Amino acid sequence: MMIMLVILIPVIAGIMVPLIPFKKRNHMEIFLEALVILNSLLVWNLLIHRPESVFTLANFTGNLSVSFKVDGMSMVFAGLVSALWPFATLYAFEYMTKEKREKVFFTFYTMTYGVTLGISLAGNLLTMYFFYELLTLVTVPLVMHTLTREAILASRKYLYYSLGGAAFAFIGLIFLIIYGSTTDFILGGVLDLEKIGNRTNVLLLIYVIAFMGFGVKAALCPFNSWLPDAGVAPTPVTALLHAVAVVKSGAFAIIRLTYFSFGAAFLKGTWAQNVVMLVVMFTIIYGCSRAVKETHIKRRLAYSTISNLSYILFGVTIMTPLGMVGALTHLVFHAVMKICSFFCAGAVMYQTDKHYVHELDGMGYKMPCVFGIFTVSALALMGVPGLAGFVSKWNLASAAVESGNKIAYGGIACLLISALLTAIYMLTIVVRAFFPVKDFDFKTLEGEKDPNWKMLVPLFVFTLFMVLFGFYSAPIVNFLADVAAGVY
Amino acid sequence: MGANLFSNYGEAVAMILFGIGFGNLLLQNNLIKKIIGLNIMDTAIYLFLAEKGYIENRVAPIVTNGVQSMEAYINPIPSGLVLTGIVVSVSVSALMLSITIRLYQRYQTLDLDEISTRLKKEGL
Amino acid sequence: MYYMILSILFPICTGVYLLVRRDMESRKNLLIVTGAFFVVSAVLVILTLCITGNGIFTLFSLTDRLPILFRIDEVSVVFSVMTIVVVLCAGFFSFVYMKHEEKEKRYYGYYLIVLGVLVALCFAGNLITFYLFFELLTLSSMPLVLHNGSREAIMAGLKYLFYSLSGAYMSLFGLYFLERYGNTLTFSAGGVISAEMAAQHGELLLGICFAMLIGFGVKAGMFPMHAWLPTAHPVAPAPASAVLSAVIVKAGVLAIVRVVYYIYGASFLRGSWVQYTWMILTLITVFMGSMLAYREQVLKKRLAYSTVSQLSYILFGFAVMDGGSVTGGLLHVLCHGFIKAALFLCTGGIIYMTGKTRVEQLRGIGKEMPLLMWCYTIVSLGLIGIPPTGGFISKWYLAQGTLSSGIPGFSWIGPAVLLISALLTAGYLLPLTIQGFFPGTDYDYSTLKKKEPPLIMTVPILILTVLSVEIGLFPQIFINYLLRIVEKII
Amino acid sequence: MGLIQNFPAVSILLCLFAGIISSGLKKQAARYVNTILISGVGFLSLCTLMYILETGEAFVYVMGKFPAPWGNEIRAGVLEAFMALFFCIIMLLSLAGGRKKLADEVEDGKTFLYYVLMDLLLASLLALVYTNDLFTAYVFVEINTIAACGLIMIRQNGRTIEAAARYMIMSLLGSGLLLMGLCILYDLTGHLLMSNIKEQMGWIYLSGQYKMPALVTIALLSVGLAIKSALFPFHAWLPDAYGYSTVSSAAILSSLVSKGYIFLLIKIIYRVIGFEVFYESRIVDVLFAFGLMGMIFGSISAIRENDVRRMIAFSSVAQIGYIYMGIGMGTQAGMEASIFHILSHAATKSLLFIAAIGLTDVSGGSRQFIELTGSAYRNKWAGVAFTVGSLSMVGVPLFSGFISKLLFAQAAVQNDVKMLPALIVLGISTILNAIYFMKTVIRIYTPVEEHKYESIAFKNMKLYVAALLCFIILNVVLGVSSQPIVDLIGQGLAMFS
Repeated sequence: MMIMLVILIPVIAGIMVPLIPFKKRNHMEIFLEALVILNSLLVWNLLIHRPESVFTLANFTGNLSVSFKVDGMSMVFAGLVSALWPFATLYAFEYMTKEKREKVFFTFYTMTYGVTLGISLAGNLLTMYFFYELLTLVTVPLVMHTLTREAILASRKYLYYSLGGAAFAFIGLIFLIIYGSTTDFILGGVLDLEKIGNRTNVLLLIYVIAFMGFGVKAALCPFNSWLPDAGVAPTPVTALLHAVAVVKSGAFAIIRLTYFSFGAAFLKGTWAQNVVMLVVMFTIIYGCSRAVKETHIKRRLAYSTISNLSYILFGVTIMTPLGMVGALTHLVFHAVMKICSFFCAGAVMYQTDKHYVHELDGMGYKMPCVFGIFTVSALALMGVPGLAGFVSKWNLASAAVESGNKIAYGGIACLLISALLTAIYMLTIVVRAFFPVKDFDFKTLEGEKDPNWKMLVPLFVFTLFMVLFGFYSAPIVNFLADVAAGVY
Repeated sequence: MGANLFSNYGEAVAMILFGIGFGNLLLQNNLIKKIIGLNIMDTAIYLFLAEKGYIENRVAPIVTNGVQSMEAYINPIPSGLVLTGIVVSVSVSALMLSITIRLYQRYQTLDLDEISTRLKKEGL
Repeated sequence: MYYMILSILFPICTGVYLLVRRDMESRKNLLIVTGAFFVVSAVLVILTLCITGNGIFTLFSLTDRLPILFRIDEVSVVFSVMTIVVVLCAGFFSFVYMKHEEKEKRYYGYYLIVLGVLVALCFAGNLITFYLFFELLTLSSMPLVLHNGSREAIMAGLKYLFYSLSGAYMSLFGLYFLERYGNTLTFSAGGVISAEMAAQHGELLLGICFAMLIGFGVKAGMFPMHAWLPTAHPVAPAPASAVLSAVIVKAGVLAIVRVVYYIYGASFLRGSWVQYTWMILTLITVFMGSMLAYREQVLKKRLAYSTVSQLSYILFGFAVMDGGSVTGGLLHVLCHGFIKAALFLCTGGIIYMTGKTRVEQLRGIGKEMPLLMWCYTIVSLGLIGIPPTGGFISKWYLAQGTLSSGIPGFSWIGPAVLLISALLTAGYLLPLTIQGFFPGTDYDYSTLKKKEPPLIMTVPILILTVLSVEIGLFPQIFINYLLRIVEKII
Repeated sequence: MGLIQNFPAVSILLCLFAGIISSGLKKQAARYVNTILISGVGFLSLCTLMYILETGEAFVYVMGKFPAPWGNEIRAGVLEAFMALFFCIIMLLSLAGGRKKLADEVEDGKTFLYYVLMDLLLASLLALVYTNDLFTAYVFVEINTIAACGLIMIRQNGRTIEAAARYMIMSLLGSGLLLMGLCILYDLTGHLLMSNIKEQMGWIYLSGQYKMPALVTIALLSVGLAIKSALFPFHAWLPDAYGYSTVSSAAILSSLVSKGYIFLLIKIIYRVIGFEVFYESRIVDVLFAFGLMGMIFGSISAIRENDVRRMIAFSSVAQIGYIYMGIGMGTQAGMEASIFHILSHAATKSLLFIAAIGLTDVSGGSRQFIELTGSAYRNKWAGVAFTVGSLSMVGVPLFSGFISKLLFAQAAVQNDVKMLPALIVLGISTILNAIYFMKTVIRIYTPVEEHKYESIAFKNMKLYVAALLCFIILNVVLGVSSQPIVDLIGQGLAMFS
């Protein structure tokens, strides 16, 4: 019952935003922030006192039910989302002062929270699919929020891609309904080998199709072009949704599909595994190289997101418990790093309407906090030891080594190449900001300064986390290992 | 097969007629010709039915000079069907003709494609 | 124990402090503060070396398998002493030199950080710690390269950055595998690879080793990835490039020493294809470096190329894996450190006083600044390897070790190449001396006037020169110390 | 022979009489009669349904005194009764939704005719659903066609008449083939009653002779009905007919008329030819293939379309493709899926048509997308309804479309051969649906700066909104609690044989 509550509170709150006539803007802020924080607390409470039982809401058709369950994966994802959302909302309040039609924005922004929680707490494949579709629908208005022509085109593209992906994921869903003993999530898979008989190859094919289908949201290579375009949305959206909630839910869905529905044992060592792994590796490189070419800050970060998501998927495709640990670690850490760097970019855009890398010369002296934090996140993304990124990469790589899979070795090489590319596209920004060319005159940057606390607080918190995870990641990594081992 | 075909030439003819009518209805541009094709098609079917219903040297199922035995008469049902069918086809043709008249009044032509091109021009 | 951490953290913290604090009102205070920092950190390092035994000191663990730990052994001592001396000399030298550069505070800040990181590298007790500081070294020394902020300086800085990072990542690739197949990443003389691991994954491990050699070789300017050196050195301020080519590149050497002798162990690699390829690479580098230096006219570039070739002397010594050659390599680490620093500082002095950078502009320079040029000549002789300088001793050990190693082919090709490149060295270093002192008859002496650089510049140069000669005069102390290392690791 | 057993026959006769009576009435009166009639018939079919569910078996009602095999019969099973009920509901709602539009599109003198036609249409539909006699079926097919044609051209403009002409021609071709098929069938078996024919067919099939004629018959019947229900290659008439007739006609045509034919086909498959025989013939594969093509090409032409009504019309081509794909699957599950899709598509498509008309009205009557921009703000209810319809079409959970997609896919998986093509095409066509429907939704929710059209107030469209709401509810009910309905369908199919 609690589960329904945490999903419904944000949805209802979102719907109420346009209905309540707020006297002043900050009334709305307080209202929303309070609700969001409350909800996050509820979520954490829920995760800590975890109900063992499956909570079934309704029977869809036949044996398909809408049901919720809190297992390890849900704890990871729900915990992550609910931890990040209050900060993001705080940031959004400040950022959105310059945008129009705030109420619409916050309506959907808050509803998305609930839907994302729905995905993470879903107890079976159908429920997850349901919220997955819903997520697409509630985020489209956010993408097209600015209502410029390209925003509309971007939102269309986003919609087509996501729905199309879902359509193919749907095929996988069907097969699991038919050939699985149940659609609930059980670590190790639910496939029923008697039913399958000699159709193994068909099922593998279906796995690949479904992987690609969910991979659309996780910006897998052939289907990634929606993500950079969706960068036209306001930065809080880009940061939270297109760096964390939406894309991560794609990765989350793939983890569910791989480890909890098809089962790693069924897939490991098959051609299907090789295919998806190769696709993922290609995406890793592709994303980075595009990011290097890109000069628009947010688009660059978006491409970086693409490649980093494929780190996660790479961990998934290793299909060993360690691989899952690596995937989960990166899922969590990348969320923090990327949201941080996006918020920095957003802060720059908000304070100074600079959108391109080459406009950033010497900004480091004017906005030291923002760019300092940006540097930290850049180093973290590169995977400098002592920051979060290193740990997750380490886990991924050691999982790959441990799996003894030759392709996975190649994957490690991809990780490192992309780390180098990451250095290129992130540090060029940093160098520009902090080491402008000799004859650069700071007159042009008069009056640029750091944003106010609403923006800085989230940034500092995230930085803190990055460093913390970097130096002392043992507890969280152990927790994730337990999750992968199916303790919860 | 050939002998078969020869022995039931009636059906064969009906089929050929049906084909002709069908072709006309499908391919003709002129509406009137289409309707004629329609009628040919229907008639062919009635011929087919009648052929089916007819039995050698028997008479129509109308009680004349008190012969009651069933062997005297041909199968009455196809005739009934034919009658019904005729009624239907009459009404249908009537409707088609009325539509044709309407169109002709509007566009002074019987060619459907030309009409639709004109409609495109009208931009209706 | 805690001295170790202190001597690492103190320079770093002070450097950060310099970076973040507002501009100092007067340059004098800055210099005083910085000088103080230099001295204190030097003292700290010396203290650490004296009182800390070679115990392992674990700071904390990144993850349960990745402890950050420090220990001091003989290698650390050698490298850290060399580091501290050179860095200090160059540091004081730059007090004057940096007058005509802007943003001194930033310079000293990063300079101190680099010092701290270098010390940490010397003290690192396992590969992961080493890697951590290796990356930090790259990141913190980049600002020194691009210091003067001109377009090509920034480009050179980025080039340096990306070369080093790619090297670092290649070695990280190996690190991942070693973490699994080697039992531990902690350095221990003679290697940590267990026999059955070597038996099972021999080929894989060799491949990994090669990857790591290339990767760390980037910093040490080994052949395929040496291109950053000649770009980075000339644009950096002279003291910075002194530190670069005397110390920072040695970090690569140290890394290779650690990997080869303290992770894999000589016995594992000896006679493998990795060793042969490695030797070939180093020899190519030796020859190519000195050749390029010979054909280069810009003085600092010439020295940079010379660094490339000299470093590969050292690496070759290690590649041969013979007692003598390794001793020679280690000794050459010291010699080359002092000599190359001295050379760069001399160049710095010349540039500072005259602003001339190309060799052919420097006719008669010896008349203008004789002291400087004398130092230059002496250390050049050292680099060429003429007795009684240190260079002679180290090269002698190198050659003799190689000959005695009995590796087919290399045992005589190696010395030959070394000899040739020694000649080339003479060829590219001495012309400056000759032209400097004997400008020729057509040179009019009217124009020249005494412009000996100020004392604070010449003193460091003198110190370095003396050290380099001193190694040659009393080699025995050094040799004995180094032999202690060698018999552990061979 | 309980009282209730009379209801099917009674309801058909009622419709006919109502038609005759209201041809003499004013338009108000005709409308009342029609409304009462539809609801009454709906009630009757509900009673029938209840009765059958209670007794648990279908009953046969002999028209007149002749017993089988000579006489004419009506047969009512679960599925028939349910269909009748459903058709009534849809018809009622569509009429309610389109009433306002009807008033200003059809001149007053003719309005009562509209209702007369509607009565006849209902009569023929019921007959198609209930009858147990093939020739009766044929007759009512023709009546159905005539009535539908009238519904198309009641709105007087060139387009509609031309559309009507095309519609007539196509459906006459269809019914010609159908009739021919019937005759050959009669020739083969010597019966006209479905049940008798079926046992004859069974013997013929077992005896193994007359393979060729049987095949031809099946082909003729299927193709004939396929043409009439606008399966892919024969859909040329459809966009005009649905696109330009008055809205409630469009809704009813797309959701009832064509579905009536499909239902007849299913009935023939089960009760005349026999499922196994039908499955043995390769006709199923043909239907399957054309169904798939229809799914793709219908959607593609819908994407190309620049006129919202025509777009929806083309989308029904695609949807009919779905249904035929289900039939062509040749499995029980596929058949159930098709029948469920008949329901869900009926609910959704009429909803879309009516919502679309609401949107175009607040866009100056223009149906071009460019004009529709932001219309959802001018007519909120229509906007919401259209969105719901689109989501259901795209197959988003909660709505009926999702369930039919689910059933189709599940059916497909059980057929190893047709599994992959079916699933892949299903996925692709989902994407295509998403493309054109979501494009429209985004457009209607894109606000415009200058307000050239004024928005419509709620009080001017109470009935309209009520209809929309009912449709939405229907949709969601189908989507959420579909299980009982699916069971019902299964039961009905079981009763067929």
